[in-house]
Amino acid sequence: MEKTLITLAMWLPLAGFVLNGLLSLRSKTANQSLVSGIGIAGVLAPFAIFAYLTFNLDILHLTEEMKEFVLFSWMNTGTFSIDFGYRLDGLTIFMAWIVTGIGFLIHVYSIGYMYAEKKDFSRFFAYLNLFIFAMLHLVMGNNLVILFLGWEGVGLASYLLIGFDVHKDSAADAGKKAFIANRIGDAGFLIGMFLLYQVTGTLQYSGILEFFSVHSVAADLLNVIAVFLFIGAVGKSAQIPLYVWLPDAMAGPTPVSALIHAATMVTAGVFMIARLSPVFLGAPEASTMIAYIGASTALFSALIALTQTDIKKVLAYSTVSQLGYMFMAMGVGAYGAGMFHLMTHAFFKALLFLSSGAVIIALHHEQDMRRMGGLFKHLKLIAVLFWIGAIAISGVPGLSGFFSKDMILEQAYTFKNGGPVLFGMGLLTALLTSFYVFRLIFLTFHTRHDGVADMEHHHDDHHGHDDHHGVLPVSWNMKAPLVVLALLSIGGGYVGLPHLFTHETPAIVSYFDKVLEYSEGKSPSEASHEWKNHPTESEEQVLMGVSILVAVIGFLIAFLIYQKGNARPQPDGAARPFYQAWSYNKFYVDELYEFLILRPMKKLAEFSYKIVDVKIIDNTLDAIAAALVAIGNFFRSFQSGVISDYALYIFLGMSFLGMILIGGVI
Amino acid sequence: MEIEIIRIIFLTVVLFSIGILGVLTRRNIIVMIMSVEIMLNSVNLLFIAFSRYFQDLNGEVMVLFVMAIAAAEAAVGLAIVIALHRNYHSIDIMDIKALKE
Amino acid sequence: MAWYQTEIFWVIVKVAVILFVILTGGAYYTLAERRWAAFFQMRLGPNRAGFWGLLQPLADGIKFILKMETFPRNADLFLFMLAPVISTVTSLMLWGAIPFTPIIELPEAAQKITGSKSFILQVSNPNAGVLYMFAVSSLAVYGILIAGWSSNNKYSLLASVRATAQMISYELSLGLSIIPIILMTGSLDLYTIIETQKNSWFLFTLPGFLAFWIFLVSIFAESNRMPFDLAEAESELIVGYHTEYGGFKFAFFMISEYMNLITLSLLAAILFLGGWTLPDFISSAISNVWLQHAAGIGLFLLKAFFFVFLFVWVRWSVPRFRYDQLMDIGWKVMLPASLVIVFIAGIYVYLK
Amino acid sequence: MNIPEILFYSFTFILVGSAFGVVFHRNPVKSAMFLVLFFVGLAAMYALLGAEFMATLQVLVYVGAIMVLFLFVIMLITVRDEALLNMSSNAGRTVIITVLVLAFSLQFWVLLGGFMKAKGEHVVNGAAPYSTEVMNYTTGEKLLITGNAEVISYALFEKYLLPFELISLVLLVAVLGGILLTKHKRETLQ
Repeated sequence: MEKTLITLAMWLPLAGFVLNGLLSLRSKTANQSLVSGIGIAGVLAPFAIFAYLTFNLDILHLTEEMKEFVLFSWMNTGTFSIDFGYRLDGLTIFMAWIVTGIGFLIHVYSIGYMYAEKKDFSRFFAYLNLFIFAMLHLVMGNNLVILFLGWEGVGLASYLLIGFDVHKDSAADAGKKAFIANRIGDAGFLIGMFLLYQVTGTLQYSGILEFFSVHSVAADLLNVIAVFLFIGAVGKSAQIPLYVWLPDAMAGPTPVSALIHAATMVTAGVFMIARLSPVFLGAPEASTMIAYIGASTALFSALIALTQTDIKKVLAYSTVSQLGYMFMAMGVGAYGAGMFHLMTHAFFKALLFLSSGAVIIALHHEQDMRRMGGLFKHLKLIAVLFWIGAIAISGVPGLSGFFSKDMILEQAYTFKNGGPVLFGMGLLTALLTSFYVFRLIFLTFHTRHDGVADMEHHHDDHHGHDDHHGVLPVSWNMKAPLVVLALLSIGGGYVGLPHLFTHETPAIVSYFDKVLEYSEGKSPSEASHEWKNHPTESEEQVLMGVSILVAVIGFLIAFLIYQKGNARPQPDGAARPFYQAWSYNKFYVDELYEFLILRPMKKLAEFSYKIVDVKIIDNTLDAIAAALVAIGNFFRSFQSGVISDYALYIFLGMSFLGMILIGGVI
Repeated sequence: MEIEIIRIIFLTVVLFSIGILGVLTRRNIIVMIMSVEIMLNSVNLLFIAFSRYFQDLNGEVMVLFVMAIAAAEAAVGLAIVIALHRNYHSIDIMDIKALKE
Repeated sequence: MAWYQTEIFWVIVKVAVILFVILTGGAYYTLAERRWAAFFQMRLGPNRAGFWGLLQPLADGIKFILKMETFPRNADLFLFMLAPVISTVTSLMLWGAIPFTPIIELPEAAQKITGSKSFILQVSNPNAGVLYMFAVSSLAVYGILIAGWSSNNKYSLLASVRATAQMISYELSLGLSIIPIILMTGSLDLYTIIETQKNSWFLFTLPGFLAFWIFLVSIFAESNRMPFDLAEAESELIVGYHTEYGGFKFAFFMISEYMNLITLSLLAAILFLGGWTLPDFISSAISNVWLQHAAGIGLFLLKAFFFVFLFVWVRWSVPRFRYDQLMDIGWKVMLPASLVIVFIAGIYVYLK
Repeated sequence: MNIPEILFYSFTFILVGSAFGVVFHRNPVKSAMFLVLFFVGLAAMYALLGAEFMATLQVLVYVGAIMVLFLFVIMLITVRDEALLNMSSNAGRTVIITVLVLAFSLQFWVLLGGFMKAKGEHVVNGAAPYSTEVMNYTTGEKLLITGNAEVISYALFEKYLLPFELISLVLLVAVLGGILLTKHKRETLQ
């Protein structure tokens, strides 16, 4: 029963993809209610099935046999065999909830959004369902190969959706950039997979977990494996140095940014680390590296986010920054905290993205914050929801972001290998986060500068006969998901009430300790126990106080500068102080990559074309070919085209065999 | 009515060799096919001889099959010869060298 | 054992008798055809040589022998001469397997002289008599083919190709029309086939009746007779494959053709009309064994004579087919029909 | 020398001579005629060995059908085409191949010479008939069948039924192939 249901849940999105894909082939203007019905069914059905399973099964106490089941034998080559099957446990059901739940909300939102966009509807929903299909396989597969299948599948869906607006070069380029950056990570991930197979002899999760519960593997080896696997996560989850694709990916439609590039796909790296927790927990050096890379990413992208003027770019860098938080948590062994932040981030970042999408739609596809301002009176509900999201992300007590971020900061502080440094970076990031998110809000909704009037003026100039003046109304099916997400952003944090309040292990931490337990009684918390100091209660109070303080400080700075000071960001070409210029130009990382990687690559390519290929390889091949031609000419003399000659050869061969026969007899 | 089987074997060897000689030396496709028939029939003779020698009729049945196949072969082979003649206006094996290309 | 008691001697005697009979028969068939043709056309026909013109064949023979032998230029002489020989020899060979009489128990006196207990006027009884007939008659094609080719004459070649194609085509339906009889008899032996029909001719069984018509049409085509004498269509091909033949060589073709007709008539009588068998009610009425044999053989010859007459009758009554019609009938009507009849015969035998 | 041996040697003479005729005669029509003689001689040899049914079939199939086809094609294609009458390879090649083939047949003489040296032991008895036991399916009793054609037909329709049917399929395909290959593709005027 469960197996059938799960299989159904896994493949229904594909059915939606196929149906909508066929519809999009037939006509670009397919019946919208039909298309959206199919699309929503493709995600709602799995959601309902997972909800049913959650409430009808005792997920935490499934036996190992019940957790995994095999659909069919996928490939079978000698000793290496891969089954196609799924795994149902606390981690996968958690991810499935997020994927299908947020996916469902965003599907609903997309109906209104894409209706306003007037793009081809069915293709969009087909791609979304394809994404859900791939993401579910990434999450639910019972072995690393299926995870990799889903990993590549979401990459494909991401590529297709980033370049959804096929007429825009920038969108297509962004899609390619995302694809290529992901390929680099995938290469590392594959190597990690191979090494892991060498060590454990299996790629099935149950086998891996069992292996690690029985054997202990040298930390050196695990460090190498963990690093390679983490390279994959770096690519997919946009960490330094491969984060550059994610901001560009904002070229895609806003629901895509919310679903793929904020809530689900980019967290695949985090999920993968949690999934393979024994590997990473056995590799302390690699974990430390992960923590530092996460912290650096968080700080670095927060710095960039400070000066961005595109509303979606700010949120994109914010996403990179928050992902850095998650990796920092994973690196210090706080798996529960990382997954907790994954969940809350999914809520509030989806909320922020979708709200910004509503703003963009309302302003006729205007994304530049310099053209906004004073929108509060036009978009009251959206503004309120945006405020909720901003408070949640900045870590103001009471909302979800506060709990998860505080947990991560506390865990980072206790880390033995430079915990205070990590904490400091995290704290600084929290300050910056608070600043840029409120900067965003003030610039968009509250300054005296009237964005709407500006826009109308702008429109009168360029589109004299545009009928849509003023702010466009935001339809209910865009608003409803926003409300739900806002409620989740407010309440979602309460599954992880801190130790300080309850004097118990936070619920979500104990949940993941139970879920990720890979050998009898060895949970991530216990495994990483020796990595950590143990703070006193007063220390915890101080830490929490500090983090609240920085959130408030960030808010105040933003308020003073942008609301009271009424500052506006400069136009693109204007002169900036060097610190602003660096941030605004993203620390010139793209240019650095161009200089460091692309130029040498081009030179190398030129060298290998002009010297290696033309001179060496071609000449060698010509020589070989000439030799072959000579040999062939010799043998061609036998091939006269005359059948009697061929018959003669047959006869000679037969005679030869006869001679052998006679030799045998005599 | 008794004949030593070794003589028949030698006879079939001679006939078979003559057939080979025809296939290898003649340039007329039809004569080549006829030489192939000689080869087939020399083997048939051997079949019959051994079939009689062992008092086992499987050999004769085999000859029956060989005959049927030979009939089919002749029909198709001659049809090919006609098609060749139509396209090359020759049935000289030296003129038909499409295999070389 | 005296020399006249050896088997070989009696075989030679039989061969001599049969040769005499068929050569004379063939010769007189020519006369008969001409007389009957005249009868059909309200003429008199040859009646000067001897009483009723009975010496006419002899006169013809003398004339053939005395004529000058001519050869076409560039003709292949060996094959040119071989062709009529092949035709005649195959016609003669066919007679070797025909049982003209039943096995006759010889009286004591005759047994003492001949040294054998019984007698049958049949040169040899091959293992598969019917197949032998077909094998040999298929050789007759070579006479025509070689004659046409070696004459170095376009019309001859065309005629021989036509005739050969026609004979091959109709050999199929001819062979298939005999299969019902073989099925009903369970033997390929001509003697057995005759014996089986003692009380019921195959003509009067359902498959036999159907096959008979196929057989009849096929033998007309086999022998290149009207209405299938496309090989000799005078208006198109002069006189066919033997255009270049004259004198005694032509006589060979001529006589072999008429001998073939007689053979086919005998075969028809054997296969479908019961040969020399007498039904029980007749043989019981005749008390003397010798009289019985005489009656049976006489009846046999009479049946054959009917077909001999039929050949002429049809020749002067039915117009010639066109060549494509001939081929259409052969492949599209006769062959499928005979296949269907074989099927019917299978069911018939199974039900019986 | 008894009569079968005399017959055997005369047939051998006919067979070898006509085979050489087929291979070395310059005129393909004469070659074909020699082949007819070859087949008739072979049929006689079969009859001598006691395979009368096969002898009849040999004449019926090879002489009556296949060779007529050959002659047909030769006559239609090479009508007075003198260029085609002289079509054998050059002398050097012929000599080389002849030597090779002689060597080839010598193999068998060497191979077989070792066996059956004893005279008169391994003989084919042409007079001994086949016999086989078959079952009458309607009555269920067993019958002893003798005679050439009967025995072969029983073998053909019981033991070799499947190959027999397959051969008929092969023949059908050959018929279709022959028709397709020789059919003229006439350009239809549009």
